[in-house]
Order: sequence, then structure tokens, then C-alpha cells
Amino acid sequence: MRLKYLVLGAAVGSLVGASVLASRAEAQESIFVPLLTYRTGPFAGSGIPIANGMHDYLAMLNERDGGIGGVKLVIEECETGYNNAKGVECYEAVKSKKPVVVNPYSTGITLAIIPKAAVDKIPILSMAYGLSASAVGNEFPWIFNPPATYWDGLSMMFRYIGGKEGGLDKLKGKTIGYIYFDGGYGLEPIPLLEQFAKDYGFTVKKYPVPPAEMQNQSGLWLNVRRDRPDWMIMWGWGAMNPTAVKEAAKINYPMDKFIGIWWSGGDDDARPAGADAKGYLTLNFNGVGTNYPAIQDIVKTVVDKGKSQTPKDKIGENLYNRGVYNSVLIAEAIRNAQKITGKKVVTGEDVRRGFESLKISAARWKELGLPEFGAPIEAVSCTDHNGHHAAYMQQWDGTKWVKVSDWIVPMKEKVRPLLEAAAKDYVTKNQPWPKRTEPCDKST
Amino acid sequence: MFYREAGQYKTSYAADQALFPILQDRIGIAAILLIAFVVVPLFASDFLLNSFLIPILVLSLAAIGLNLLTGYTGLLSLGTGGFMGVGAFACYKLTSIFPDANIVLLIVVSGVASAAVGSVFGLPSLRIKGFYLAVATLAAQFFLSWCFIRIPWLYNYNVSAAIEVPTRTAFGIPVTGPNATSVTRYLVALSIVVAMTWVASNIVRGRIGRTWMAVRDMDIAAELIGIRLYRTKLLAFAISSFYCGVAGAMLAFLWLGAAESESFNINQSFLILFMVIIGGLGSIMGSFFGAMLIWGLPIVLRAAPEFFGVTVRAATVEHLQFMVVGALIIFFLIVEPHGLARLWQIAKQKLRVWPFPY
Amino acid sequence: MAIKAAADSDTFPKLLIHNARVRGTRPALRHKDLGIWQTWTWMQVLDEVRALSVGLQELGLKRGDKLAIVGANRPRLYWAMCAAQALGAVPVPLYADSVADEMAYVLEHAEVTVAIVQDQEQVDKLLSISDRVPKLTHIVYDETRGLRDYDHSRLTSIDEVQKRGRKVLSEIWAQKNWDDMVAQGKGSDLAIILYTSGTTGRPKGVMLSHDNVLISARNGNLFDHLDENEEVIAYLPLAWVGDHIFSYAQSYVAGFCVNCPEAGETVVEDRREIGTTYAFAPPRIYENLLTLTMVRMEDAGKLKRRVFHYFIGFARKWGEKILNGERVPLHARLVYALGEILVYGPLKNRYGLSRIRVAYTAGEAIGPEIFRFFRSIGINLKQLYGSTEASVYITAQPDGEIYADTVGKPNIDVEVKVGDNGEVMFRSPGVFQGYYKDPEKTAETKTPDGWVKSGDAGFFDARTGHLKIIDRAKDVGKLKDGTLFAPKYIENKLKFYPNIKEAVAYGDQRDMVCVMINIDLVAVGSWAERNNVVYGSYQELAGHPRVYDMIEQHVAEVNRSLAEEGVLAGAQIRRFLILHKELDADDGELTRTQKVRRGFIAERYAPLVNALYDGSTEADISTEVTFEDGRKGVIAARVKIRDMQKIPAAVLEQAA
Amino acid sequence: MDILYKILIDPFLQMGQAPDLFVQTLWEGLVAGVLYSLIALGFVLIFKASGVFNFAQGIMMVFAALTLVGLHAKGVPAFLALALTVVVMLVLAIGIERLVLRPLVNQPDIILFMATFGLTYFLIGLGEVIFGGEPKTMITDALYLPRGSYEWKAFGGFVAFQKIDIAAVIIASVMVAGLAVFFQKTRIGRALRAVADSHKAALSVGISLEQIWVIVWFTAGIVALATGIMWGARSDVSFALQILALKALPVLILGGFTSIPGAIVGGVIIGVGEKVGEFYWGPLLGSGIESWLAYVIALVFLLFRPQGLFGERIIERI
Amino acid sequence: MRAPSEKDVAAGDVLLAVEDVSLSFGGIKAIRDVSFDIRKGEIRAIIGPNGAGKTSMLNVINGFYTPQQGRIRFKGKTRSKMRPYDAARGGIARTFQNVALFRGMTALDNIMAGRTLKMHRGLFWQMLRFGPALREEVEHRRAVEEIIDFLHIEHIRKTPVGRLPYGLQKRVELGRALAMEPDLLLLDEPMAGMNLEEKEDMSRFVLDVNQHFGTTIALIEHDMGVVMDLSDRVVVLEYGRKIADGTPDEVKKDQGVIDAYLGVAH
Repeated sequence: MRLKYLVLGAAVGSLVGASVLASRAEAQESIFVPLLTYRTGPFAGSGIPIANGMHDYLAMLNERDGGIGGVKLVIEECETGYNNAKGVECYEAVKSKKPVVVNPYSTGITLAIIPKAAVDKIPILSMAYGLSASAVGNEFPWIFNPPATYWDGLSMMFRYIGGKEGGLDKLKGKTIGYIYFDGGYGLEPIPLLEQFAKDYGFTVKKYPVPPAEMQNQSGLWLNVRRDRPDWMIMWGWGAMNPTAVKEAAKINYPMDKFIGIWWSGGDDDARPAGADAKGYLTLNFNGVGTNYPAIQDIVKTVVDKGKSQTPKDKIGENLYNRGVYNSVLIAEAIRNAQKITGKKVVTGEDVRRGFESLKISAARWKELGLPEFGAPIEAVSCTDHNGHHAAYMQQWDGTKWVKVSDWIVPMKEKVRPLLEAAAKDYVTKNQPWPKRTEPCDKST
Repeated sequence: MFYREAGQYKTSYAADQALFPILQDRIGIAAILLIAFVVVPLFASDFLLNSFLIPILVLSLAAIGLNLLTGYTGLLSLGTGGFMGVGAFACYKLTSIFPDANIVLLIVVSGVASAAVGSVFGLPSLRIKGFYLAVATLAAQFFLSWCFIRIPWLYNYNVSAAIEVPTRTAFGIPVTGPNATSVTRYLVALSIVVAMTWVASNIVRGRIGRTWMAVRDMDIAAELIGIRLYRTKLLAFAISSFYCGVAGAMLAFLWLGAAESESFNINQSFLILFMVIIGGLGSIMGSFFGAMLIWGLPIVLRAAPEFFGVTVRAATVEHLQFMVVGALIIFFLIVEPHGLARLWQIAKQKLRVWPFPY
Repeated sequence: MAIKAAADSDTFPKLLIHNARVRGTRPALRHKDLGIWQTWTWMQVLDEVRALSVGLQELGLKRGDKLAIVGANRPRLYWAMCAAQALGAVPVPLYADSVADEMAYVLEHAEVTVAIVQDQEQVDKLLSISDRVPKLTHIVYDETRGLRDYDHSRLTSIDEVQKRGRKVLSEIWAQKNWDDMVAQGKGSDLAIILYTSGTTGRPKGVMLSHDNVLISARNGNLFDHLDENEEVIAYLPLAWVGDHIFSYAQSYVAGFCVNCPEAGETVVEDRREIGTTYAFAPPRIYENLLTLTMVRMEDAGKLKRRVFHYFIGFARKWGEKILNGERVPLHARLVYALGEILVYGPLKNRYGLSRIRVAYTAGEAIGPEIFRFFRSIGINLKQLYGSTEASVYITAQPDGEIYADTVGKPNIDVEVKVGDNGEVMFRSPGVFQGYYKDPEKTAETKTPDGWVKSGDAGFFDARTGHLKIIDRAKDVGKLKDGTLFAPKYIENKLKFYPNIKEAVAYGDQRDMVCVMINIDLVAVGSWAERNNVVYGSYQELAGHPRVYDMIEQHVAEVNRSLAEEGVLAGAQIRRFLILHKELDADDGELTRTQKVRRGFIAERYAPLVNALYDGSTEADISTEVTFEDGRKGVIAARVKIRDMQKIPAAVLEQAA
Repeated sequence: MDILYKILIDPFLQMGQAPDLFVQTLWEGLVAGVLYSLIALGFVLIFKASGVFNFAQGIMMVFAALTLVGLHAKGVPAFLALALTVVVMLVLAIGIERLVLRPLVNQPDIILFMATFGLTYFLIGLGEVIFGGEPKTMITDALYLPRGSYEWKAFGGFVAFQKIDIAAVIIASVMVAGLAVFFQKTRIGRALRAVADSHKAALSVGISLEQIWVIVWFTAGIVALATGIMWGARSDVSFALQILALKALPVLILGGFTSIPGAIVGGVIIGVGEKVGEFYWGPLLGSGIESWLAYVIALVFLLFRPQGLFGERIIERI
Repeated sequence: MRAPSEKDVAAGDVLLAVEDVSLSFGGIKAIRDVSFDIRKGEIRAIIGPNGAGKTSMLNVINGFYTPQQGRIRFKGKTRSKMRPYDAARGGIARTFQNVALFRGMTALDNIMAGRTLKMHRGLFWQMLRFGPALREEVEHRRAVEEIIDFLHIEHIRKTPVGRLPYGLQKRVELGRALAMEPDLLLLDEPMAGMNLEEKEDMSRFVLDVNQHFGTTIALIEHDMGVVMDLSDRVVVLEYGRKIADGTPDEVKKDQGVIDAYLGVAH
């Protein structure tokens, strides 16, 4: 059979091809910003708008300003499918092209590349996800997770709950339900949650959603119905979110007592339940809507020109703007690095310094064409790679998200010791962990 | 074409039953080993090592493990991912308990835990067969996945609920963690895989391998010639799981450098099953072919547009890649249902009888 | 050095002792048995032979007795020869496939007292004729299978015999006795009696002395520079002189290893495993090999087939020259080297001839195409001419002087002359002692001064000085004008063309040579297809003018080659016709072994024969034929006859 | 002792104390079970007629639902979109028969099983290329599927019956009944049953094997579409749904690979079993045990009845 | 490896005795109250029309089926229930009506598999295939080669059995049974589906096995000529009942047998 030769040839060819391709790289006068994204797989629903937002903002800078500081950005997406192995492969693939920063966009991938970052001299930006402990700059000089950690998020939720209840001490004897993705991401807030429970005297009920059962939560929600928690807190992602919102509505759970973390606040998370989801709350740290000059620039210079994959009606949605926020951090860090070093074409090492002294004041936000888009970034430093910035609460009104609170400040005093302890724990467990050798820049 | 078998005669059974009875094969395998152990470390890029060669080694080993069970013993398993996970988590515990022990040893020893767990989940195989057994192994898969999250002791109560691979050494050289070079990890993985492949081929060629195949081909007849089915099947489960466990430990420690429950999910099981079937059931060589194709093909597909200077969106490539891989699986099955190993055999046979067609 | 030292050992047993001393740990014999090549070193062989020898002695075998050996090529049967020779007894190997009746004659004639046989089958045969050979007192067998319940009063296994021998040998004096006995042997002693199955009459027992066999073998080794590193496969009948020389005598003299195949059907595979360096095979084996090659290549892929034919074509042009060590342009060498990788090497590998140094063909004429094919791909195939009466070697082709149509030059120490009647005669150290118990026949064949009549007609080629064999002497006739006419020689020349399946030549006591030709339907049919020749039946194809044209060319070429052959130049083909039907054994036109029955055909096709000689251009014939289903019918046809020109033999006359 | 109490007694006390929740749990289990059954039904149809263990049933469900939603998004009226989707499923069935099944005829089961894996991959890629990877919302309203719920006040509480769930149960029942009629009463249906017994028998009915394959795959496609609509309405329409299809496997184990009633009964047992298990015993293990409970139920069951619920006892012969 | 309690049986003694065995599946009675014995060293034929319960009888003897009633006495030890594995250990080997070879393995491996019970090297040595394991492998390979030689199947040694013609498969299957070096060899229609020449070969092998190795043989065969030639004693079953038992000549003359079996076209 002739076909068999063909097949064998194809098999051999693919291997030879792989080895040839693997060694290709390019070099030019530009700044390489790879975006590890996932537009496929079970989490594509959340991955796509973020990827679009990240891409479009950077593309807009290229179109509008000719890059940053006159240097063009080379933007390249690498598809991870939210899969660790593929993510690591992406990391290895982009590594050879000298990226100035890597966004893993998955906690699993972040964990895998944290140890590599210091060796490869590539800063990692895991924006409000990843390993919370990496906020400790002394131990993780190459990892950044601004603007806030999950623990900050949890503490902000409690500030909000406290406000509604009339003081956190009112929580005594109450029950708070915690429904979460059964994995590292969902498990992370538990220590703080349990500490809060101890501090304020409430009971915690945990409802883990196994990865394979994200769309089949009815059994769990029956438990919720039985336990009747006074508040529900959700750490959900991807297809888990809309299902949870629908199930909550199904058991007549009061939606305004149901709070999601910022990753549970996509428009597609609430929309399927429509009016039933009215009242559902989530945290957010970026503005929603298209009513920002910079977003308008995106529409004008990128989307309208057909240089984006974004459907026009999705611009301004929460997760899209989240992506924009992420790219603002990248762009500002690069700009800052250019300022510190005086170089145009900066390297990963420079950008790391750029991150360590990153400042985005309210004025700067405005300057960027994003007034009030995010809380001012002012606390990121050499030792604090997170900054513990504020977020606000938003509520689904049946068709869109509405901001329902002011900036809520996290309980840094509760979070920080936990972080330090976690970082120490990480370092102990990962002995020998390299000592920080990178010097600190004086904050400007 | 390259075979000159005239004059290669065997004067002992040991030589007749050797792993590579033909001189040219021995030369070939020596050349491959030479390239793998010497040339590759000298010239390969980090990407090639980290994203291509190490994964293929790890996945090949897992595929061999599954092949021992499914290909040789005829027991279909969908729990490979779970068994790999057991190895990985066992290895993590071992590194925590014995931080100064030789990590290579720990990786191999962690297979023992996997073997034990595998045997337990192999117990149903005594009563059920075929697809029914496959579903039983699915129970193992999901239960183990669940355990990897629900038993925090397994991941040392890490906040991340994941294995965080620390720097560990063998003979004073860092083998895992950030300080281990790609080359070191590659060489360690290669050594383990070569050694275990050799062992696997020894097992399948000997008494145990024959009892496995006998059970696979006709279990009733096997029993009537004095093969104890339950022992044989359990042994297959144990050894298969041992291999998967070591592969899992290697996945966490030598390849990804971190692993969580999701790294060992049902998709991992399916992936390994693909490799085994595309590579060829009942062929150790096929396990390597399968791993190379299933792992290598997407990488090539992803890089192909860039190589030809076409700009295609990453996501589109991913979508197309799914289509191409899916279509290729069907295509391969149509062309040669016995897998790449059979194609290889045919090709080899053609070379042996060259210039004759048969 | 080894050869010189061996020269002092003038009998097989002495050589064995010598070999055990000089190269005791080298392999002497291998036998593919129980899946692997069981190996015996010279030392081990000596041990086995000694035990067997003494055991046989215990059975009563003594000097002058005859020991029959029946079976396939098995190590123990070879040992039995030497074991008997050590005692001064004479081994008489028999053809294993002979029927009991034939065996009975030989056993009785040779007065065999003990027989060593391979297995139950042979035992049964011998037992069935035991009343006709009363002198046969013991049968010793190799394979015990199925013989357990036989009456063992006259039956012993070789194991048992050897066991007895070893028991005796455990006494020191026995070993010495045996050594003494071996020492008593002389080169002039009778070594073996080989019964030749003549075409007519009873078999004759050719007596060969140790000197006959060993000196011939030694000269053969010298001729081809054979040494202890050779590997041969023993697969021809033990009773045939060729096997006796190639697989026994030459091995003992040179010290090389003899390999016994596992079974008849695995010879090809076993040969491939061993990779023989020195081989012998009758032409039909080479012929089959080539046919098989071509048939298989027909099934190969297009590309492969083209590569194959290209390189085979290339080898045809240059291969022989390279093998003969002639000057060849560099590019030819390079392409040939590539061909060696792609085609010749693999081909030789498949034949199991990768390591071949010398390969012989003999017994019959080999087709020049076949002969050249093997030589062109680098196999040093040579022809030799020999007979039992000469301990094989009469003539052989020296390296570098190879011609497809000669049998070479007289071997070392061999004298050859051609008698007045064209009969080849020879004299050499290998010349036999005489026919056993048949002085009359001996005298007929062997002159008092040692010349032996070969019974073959031949002549020395003027250009090369090589001997050419024409035919059996008795078949060679003369034209009316006295010109020598060798029908088979002419027929063979014609048959070497693939298009010609059979040919029948007439001329004895006639004016000229005329032939009737049978075309080969397969070959001509495919030729016709390629050349758009339309035909409806065999008869139509055979009568087709273009087929006639083609065959005419072949005949002309044969005439041309005959013109070069001195004595035969006069007997060129003058007229031919193509028969309208295939000669068929069912119609009695061929023997069952596919040889033409010239006389019968002449009768059956008398009208055609007459027409050939009466000058008519066509003739009518009707013949009765038997169809495959047994029915009979009549085929009638009008057959055309063509005339041929005689080609003058001038050019080469002067060289002679 | 405490543990034993929690395992053996407490759950039953709870059932008695809050019967409304117990009934609700049973109802949720029933609905989930019916939906599992629908997926399993697709498997059974195909396995019965062609011996293929169709792993692609899950993705077919997603693909069908995506097609429906996608067409509607392009402005096609809902019921026309539904009709067009049925046509798409027919084309898919024909394509699968031509390109996958026919070349692989007479191959071992595991090879066909693998081929459906390939098919799964292919359809995932194709679906994402055409419709994109974002989750979609099922067009429940456009299809006149009901929203909201009936609340039945009883047992000192309430039991909520989602209208969509009621619809799902009704549609599933109608579908099963329809299939039963199809198998019992129509010529093609009888041929399908015959093919399960022997391929020759089918030919004698005058329908070629190829046609039968197309028909069963098409039927399975329609079942997939119905399933997709129902699951889509319960959560959303995304590729993550296909993972749920695995749940059909324990159902198949219980019901047997070839039994339609088996699929229904098995589905309900699994559905109710896992909901009740999760609800009453799950908290003991920290909840979220649904991911494996179904398989364990099936496994335990298998150990006692290796031939399945509706299978016949196997007498081994040599 | 025989259990110590089993005493060795001398030639001519009863090796195996079937005592009042009954077997039924559901409502169908396959065997009813059958008793007969097999003596050491003999060739015992079991004949009967289709459905007479012959194969079931063999299945009972080697423990594949457990009879509802009756006992089997083997080597003087009585048992009513036995696993096939124990039967194999006790020295009962068998071939099958429809060849039950391991189709994916070569002829050599198939026969080697028959040596399983005689090989004892554990996993450790098997993994290394070195030292004792290799020695053991070689030693048994030799034994297997003797069988290959005995059955004249050298040329197909390394051919996967699935590719062999039926007659050769039967031979390989016999080889696998012989590799167990059984005391009792059960042959279920060893000549079914063979041509005359193959039948003759097989008959010779059966006789040779009986003679050469002294193996006791119980065989089911349809070809009456073969049965009468080969066997020492014959037991005749019909509808699960025994209707005759004796030497071939006696059986041939038995009126019941003539009516039931020999009378019809066979």
C-alpha cells in the first residue's frame, strides 16, 4: 500500500520538521511581548475576552504611538489551552526570543515557571492570580502579581459584607458558604477564610466544584439550600461561573448575598442566567464599559481597522477591560524601565526593575486615557510585588455590570503576615531557594 | 537494503533470543543511543530539550506502561493519568521526607507507590473485561484526581495545592528545580527511560510477557495451561502502574517542574492511550513512535505557519491543529490499524528483503 | 604451513587427529538443530569420531568391512565415515531417497555388514529388505523417534554405540589401540566406495583410495586458495562424489567448517544464516534463483523495479570486468559501488552469498545469461568439470579466466586429452582404483596407463585453451560429410534464449543440421504484447512471420557462435521450423524429466523432418494430442520452414 | 462510632427531618439521570447497530447545540435553525459513515473506539473554527422552552421543579417512546434491531449496512441535539460540556451497552445515586465527590453483576 | 511439581476415574450420571453424536466446568471442584476443538507459554533477563525445541500462529500441550477439519506421543477409522449418557452403539 509510505514519511517528516523549527529565532530592534493566552478548551469563555483586551491595547499603542518610547512592540500570542504542559511549552518557545515579560494567565503555568524565571531572567506578571506569596519581592524578585492578591480580594469582600451587615462582629454565629473551583486557585483563600471565621465567629461551609463537574452543580447547590448560608462567596472560573449563577437562582438564593471574586465577574458569567442573576455581586479592579478615551482609541485604530479579533459589541465588557488593564501594567512597566535605564530597547532585566518601581497615579490613569479605570498603583515596591491595591464591588443589573461601591481597601495588616508566612513556607519547602541578588532601585 | 544478514548465525539460544539479534539493528540502536546521549546534549536548544525531547521521553515511558497493560495483557485502562499522578505525588513526598537522597533513586522508587495503587484498582479486572474494565479504571482516574486535591498531605499543605519542585541533586549535581539545566534533566530522563525500556523489553520477552500475551489472546486457554489469571493481571497492573508512576514523577520533576491534580486528569489518560494505539498495541517501540507523533505533531503544526511565513492566529492554529490531529488519527487508523510500529516493521521487513518485495 | 603439515597425514583419520591438534578449538561442523547452530570443534569431532569408531568396532566392524551410510547431511553420518575409515573399514554412502529395492542391490553388492542410518524411515527400508542382505548384521540409527518399540536385537542407536565406545575408551590401552589402528592406515588404502547411478544398468561402485580423495581435495584447495576460514553448506547427497569432496575431504584437508542445514526445506534460509564462502550447486539451482529473482521483482514497486533493472543492466556491462580485475573507468566503478549498496549487496545477502569467495556450478551446461548474471553482481561463479572416477576435479576455471561456455583448464596434477572420437580422457592422482567387483567395466573405462575415458565429447577452445564439453560421447554423431555433430550442444545453445523452450536437432547421418523449435509461450507472448503482434492461439503465434524473424535471429546467432568453435563449425543449423504445438510429456515427446525424446519425435513428426530435408518451404502435419482432461484430439497445421546461411569459420581457424 | 453514626444513621435522619429536601434531591437526581440517559442513549444506538463505542457522542452533543445557537445568532429563526441543525447532523452522519466507518469496517473494537476519539478532536477543532471558543447561551426562549419554576409547598418546605427540567424529562420520555416505536413498528427500526443480532439478517430486510450506519448515527445526532439543548439550557453551550458525556459511561455499565431501557434505568440510578450520595454523604468527605461517585457506583455494581443490569449471564464456552 | 499427597500411578492402573458425574446448564442436562476411567498409558477415545456431551466431559475433567453431581478421581485423589489451574498443575493438558492458540504470539512463544508452570524465576531476574532467568529461559527453550523437532514445525517456529494454516495450528496447539509434560492429555477432535494426509500425520503424532513420552491420552474424535485405529478403549456417549465402554472391537459390535451412532451415516 502506497499510503503507508506516505504515512511513514509524514511521521518522519514531522519529527525532522520539529527539530528544525525548534531552533528558529529572530532578532530585531523591537520589544518582544509574548501573550500566553487560551482561546480554546473549557476555559476559553474567560480566556478569549482577556486575550482580546491584552492584545488590542498593546496593538493600539503600536498603531497610535508607534510602540512605547518609539520602539515597536512585537506581540505574539501563544495558545496554552489552560494546559500546564502546553503553557510550559509556550514559555520555552518564547524564551529564546528574549521576552521582556511573560503573562502565564494560569495559576498552574505560573507555578511551573516561577522557579525558571530567576534563572532565565524573565519577569513574570501574574496579574491578581498565581501564587499569592510571590508578592514577597525579597523571595520572588522576578514575579509580580499586582494589583491585589486573592487574600486581598477575600478581605475586601469581608469589608463589603461587614458594611452590609453593619460591622464584621455581626457575623458571629452566621454561616458563610464558599463555593470554589476544586484546585489550587480555589483552595488558596481558604486559610484566610478560616482565620476570618475564627476572628469573627462565623461558620464556613465549603462547596468544592470538581473540574469535571463544572457544569453539573445541582447536587452541591442542594447542599447550599440545606445549609442556608447567609453569604455565598465564589472562586469560580470558566464554565463554572454561569452554571453556579444559574443554580443559585434555581434554589432562590438571594443574589445580592452572592459574591464572586474578580474572575467570576465576566459578562458571560452572568448573562446566561439573565434576569435571574440580577443582584449578583463580584469584585472588580478595572472599569467596565467603553467610555474611556483609550478604549475609544482601540476601537478607532485597531478594531475598526480589522486588526483585532474582537467583536465590536464585546469591547468594554469586564474581562476585555481586564485584559486592557493587564496590558496597561505591562506598558507602564516597560515605559518605566525605559525611564530608569535610559535605553529604548529594554530587556527583561530592565523591565523587572520597571515593575519594581511601577507607579500609576490617578493622574497618570487619566493621562493614559483611562480615568478612574483602576485604583492608583502606588504600593508596588522592591519588597512588595503586589501592592495590595483597592477594588470595588459591581453588581449585575440583569443585562450589564454596575459599580455599586467605592474603592475598597484590603485588610493589608491581615493579609501581609499570611503572605510572608506563605512565602517563607514556599522557600523552606523549596530549599535550596536562591537568595535575592538583584539590587533594589530607589523608588522615584 | 542495509541489512546484511548473511553470515549472522546463532549458536546459542541466548543469542537467538537477544533483544537485537541482527547486527545492523545493534549498530542502529547504538547510533541512536550515541546521538541521544552525546550529540543531542551538545547541540540541542533549550526549547528542543524542554518542549520536545523531555516530554517525549516522559510520555513514551507512560505509553510503555500503558502498553504493558493494554497492548500486552489486553486490559484497557483509562486511568493512566491517575497512576502517573500517584507517582508524582509519591515522589514529592519522598523528596520532602528524604531531602538529601539521590533524586533519581526517589523518582524510580516512587513508582512503587503507583504500583501498589495500580494493583488495588486492578482488582476488578478479575471479574470484568473490555470496555467495562475501562470504565472501572475511569473510577480510579476520577477518584485519584479527587484525592490529589483533597488530601493536602500529598502536596505538603501547599497553598497552591500543587507540587512545587525543589532543587534536588543526584551525585552532587542538581537534577530538579530551577538550578538544574535542561541538559541534566534530559540526560537523567533519558537514562531512566533507556534503562526501563530495556527492563520492559526483558519482561515481555520472558515468561511473564508470555503469560500476559496468553491472557490477552485467550484467557481461557491461558488458564488451562496453568497460568493464574488473577496473578497475571494484577502483576500487569502493578508493573504498568509502576512505569506510569515513574513517568508521572518525571513529568513533575524533570519536565514541568510543578504539577497539580489537573496535570494528571482524564485528558492525560486519553493522550497516553492515543500514543499507545497510534504507536501500536503490544509494541514497546511503538510507544516511542506514538509519543513522538502525538506530542510532536502539534508542535510542528504550530510552528509550521511561521516556518512558511504565514501569519495565522495562535488560536486558529490551535483549532486547525485539533482538526488535523483528529483527522490524522482517523487516517492512521484507516491506513494501518496496528499502528506505527507495524509500519515500522513492514518498512524494516522491506529493507531486509530488499530488493525483493517480499 | 598447515597444508604442508597436513600433507604428512595421508588418511582421513590421521587428518582428523592433525586438525584436532593444530586447530582443535576451531569449529569443524555445525548443525542447525533445535533452532540453533550446534557446533563441534575439531577436538570434539575427534572425540565423537573416536567413540563412534570404537563403538562400531565393538559391534564387529573391522578392517575391510563395508559400512553403509544412509541419510541426509547430518554430522553423525559424516563422523561415521571417518570412524569406519579409522578402523580400516570402507564407508559406502547411499542415496537416502533410493527405494528399498535399489538399496538392496548396493548393500548386497558391497557386502555391507553394518549400516548407519538417519531415522526410522531408513530403518524401515533396511528392515524390509533384510532377508535379501543376510550379511547386514547391524543397523545403527541416529534419531530414536518412533524406534522405541522395535526389536533391538540388531538395532542400536548411535548414542548407544558411542556410549559403548566411550566405555571401552575409558581404558588407556583402548585409546592407544585406536591410535595404532589409525596409524596403520595408508594413503593407498581404499577410502570409500561411491555408487554411481548410471543411466543404464546397475550402479557401479567407484573405489577411491585416501590418496585419490585427499590429493584431489588438496589440489582443489590450492587451486582456489581455500583455507580454514571457509564456510560451506552440506546439502547435496552424501553418496555423491561432489559432497564427499566439498563437504568432507576439502574440509578435512583445509580445516574449514561444514554446516549441516536443519531440514531440506530450510537450506536457503540456513545458507543465508551461515553466509557460505565456498559453494557448489548444479545449474538448475542458479537458474531457479535467477527466475525467482525476476519473478519477485515483477511484483516490486515501479521505482524499485527501475532501480533494479538499471543497476542490473549496468552490472551486465561492467560487473564481470570488475570481478575479473580488468581496467575499468572510474565512473563505472563509482556507479557499480552505488549499485553494490542498492542492489548487488542486498541481492547477494538474500541469496546468502554475501561472503562468497568461490561458487561452482557443474554437471550440466549453465545458461550464459544466468552465469553472467551472477558474475556481474560480484559472485565469483565458476564452472568445473569432474567425475566420480576422477575424485571430482578434471578441469576448472581459474580466477580471472572465466567464460560462460567452457569448463576451464585441467586442474593441478591433471592431464586431459581429447580422443580421436572427440572423447575427453584424463589422468590424475585422483583417478579411481576401479569399479568394485567389476574388473570388466574397469578395464573398459580405465586404460592400463591410467587414462580414464570420461564418456563426454569435447574439445579445447583454440582461443582460451579451455576445455569445452559438447555432449555425451555416445550421443555425438556425424553428418554425412563426417563433420562432428553434437545435437544436445546445439539444442542447449538454442534453449539459452528465453524465447525458445525446446529444440530438437537432427543431422546424424544426414546432409545438414536442421532443427525443430518450440517457442516459450510466456516469453514470446509478452514479446508479442510489447510489439503489438496479435495472435489468437499458440499455433497462430508459433506460425507468425515476425516470430519466425525473431527466432531466425536467434538461430543465426547460434550459428555464429558455432562458427567460432573449431570442430563444430561445420555443423551449423541450415534449416529450422517452429513447431505448431508444445512438446509435451503427456504425448510422450518429453521424458518425465523434461528431456526431449529425439527418436520418438522424429517418428511422430516424420512429415516435418522429411520436409526439412527435402527442401520444401512448408509442410502439413496432423498429430494426435492428449488434452489435460484426458480426451484425445487431432491438431493439424501447416508449418513453414526457413533456410539459414552458413557462416564461415575462417576468422578463428588461423588462431588455432 | 461517631463516624459510623454519620455514615449509617445521620443521613437517614436528615431525609426524615427534611423530606422536602429529600424529594428535591430525588428530583434533581432524576433530571440529571434523564439527561445522562439521553447521552447514553446515543451511545447505545450506535453500539447496538455498529458495535462502535462512540466516544464522540459528547462532542456531537456540543456540536449540535452550537450549530443551533450559532445559526440563530446569524439571524436564522429558531425553528428553522432547529431544522437546519437536523440537516447538519444528517450530513455529519453521512460524512462519518463514508470517511470513518466504511474504511474501518471489520477492524477490532478498540480501533473504532480510537477513530471516534479522532472524530472528537476533529469536531472540537471544526466547531471552534466555525463558532469560536466562547460559551454561548442556549436560545431557550426562542425555542419556547419554559423558564422559571413551579414551587410545590410541601413537607414543611418547598420542592422546586424547574420548568426546563420538567420539559427535559418530558422531551426525554417522548424521545425514548418515539425510539421504541421506531424500533418496534417501522421497517428500518426492525432492520436496526436485526443488525444488532446479525449483519446478514439486516441485509435480508433489504437495507444495506451503510444505510443502517447512516441512520443510527443520524438518530444519535438527533438525540445529541436534544441533549445539547437541555444541558445548554441548564448551564451554557460550551466545549466544556463534552466532559459531562463521560458520565454516560457508568450509565452504560449499569444498563448494558445494547439496552435502551437499560440506558434509561441506568441513567436514573446513577443520577439519583450521585445526587443523594453528594447530598447526604458528600459532606463527610468534603463534598464534590460527584466526580467519581458515579463510577464507583457502577464499579461496585459490576463486581456483583458483571453482565450489567439487563445483560444475560455469560456462559463461557471453549 | 506434584502435590505430595498424590501417589504415583503405575502403568495400567487407573489414572483418572469419572464417577457418576452429572452436569447441566440451566435446564439442559449435558451429562447424566456418567462413570468411566482412564488407565495410565492408554489412549482412551470418547465418541458420540453431536451434542452427546463429549466436550463438556473434557471440560469437567480439567476443571473448566464444575459438575453438579459426582466426583473425579485423579491420581487416586478425589475432588469435586477444581480450578483449571489446579488441573494444569496436576498434569492435565488439553487441546481444543476450535484451535485456542494465542494468536498474537509466534509458534515458539505459544509452546514456550506451555512451560509456564515449569518456570519459576521471579520478576527480579525476569527484569534483568540475566543469570538464572536467562539460564532458565534457555533450558526451556531447548525443551521446546525438542517438541518443535518432534512435531516437524521447525520452519514455522517464528511465525505468528494467526498466519498459519489450520493443520499447522493444530500441531502447534498439540505442541503447547506437550510442553506441559502432562500425565493426561485431553485432545478435543484433534483431526477435525483436516485432510487425509494431515490426519495421518496427526495420528502418527498422537501415537508417538503416547509411545515416546508414555503420555496417557483421552481423545474425542469423529472419524471412526481413526478412533478404531488409535485407541485402546472407547467410551460412547449419547445425550449425556454413557451407552457403551470397551475396546474398539467390543464397541463396534455393541447394538446400542450401532443404533445410536455407527448405524447413521458416519
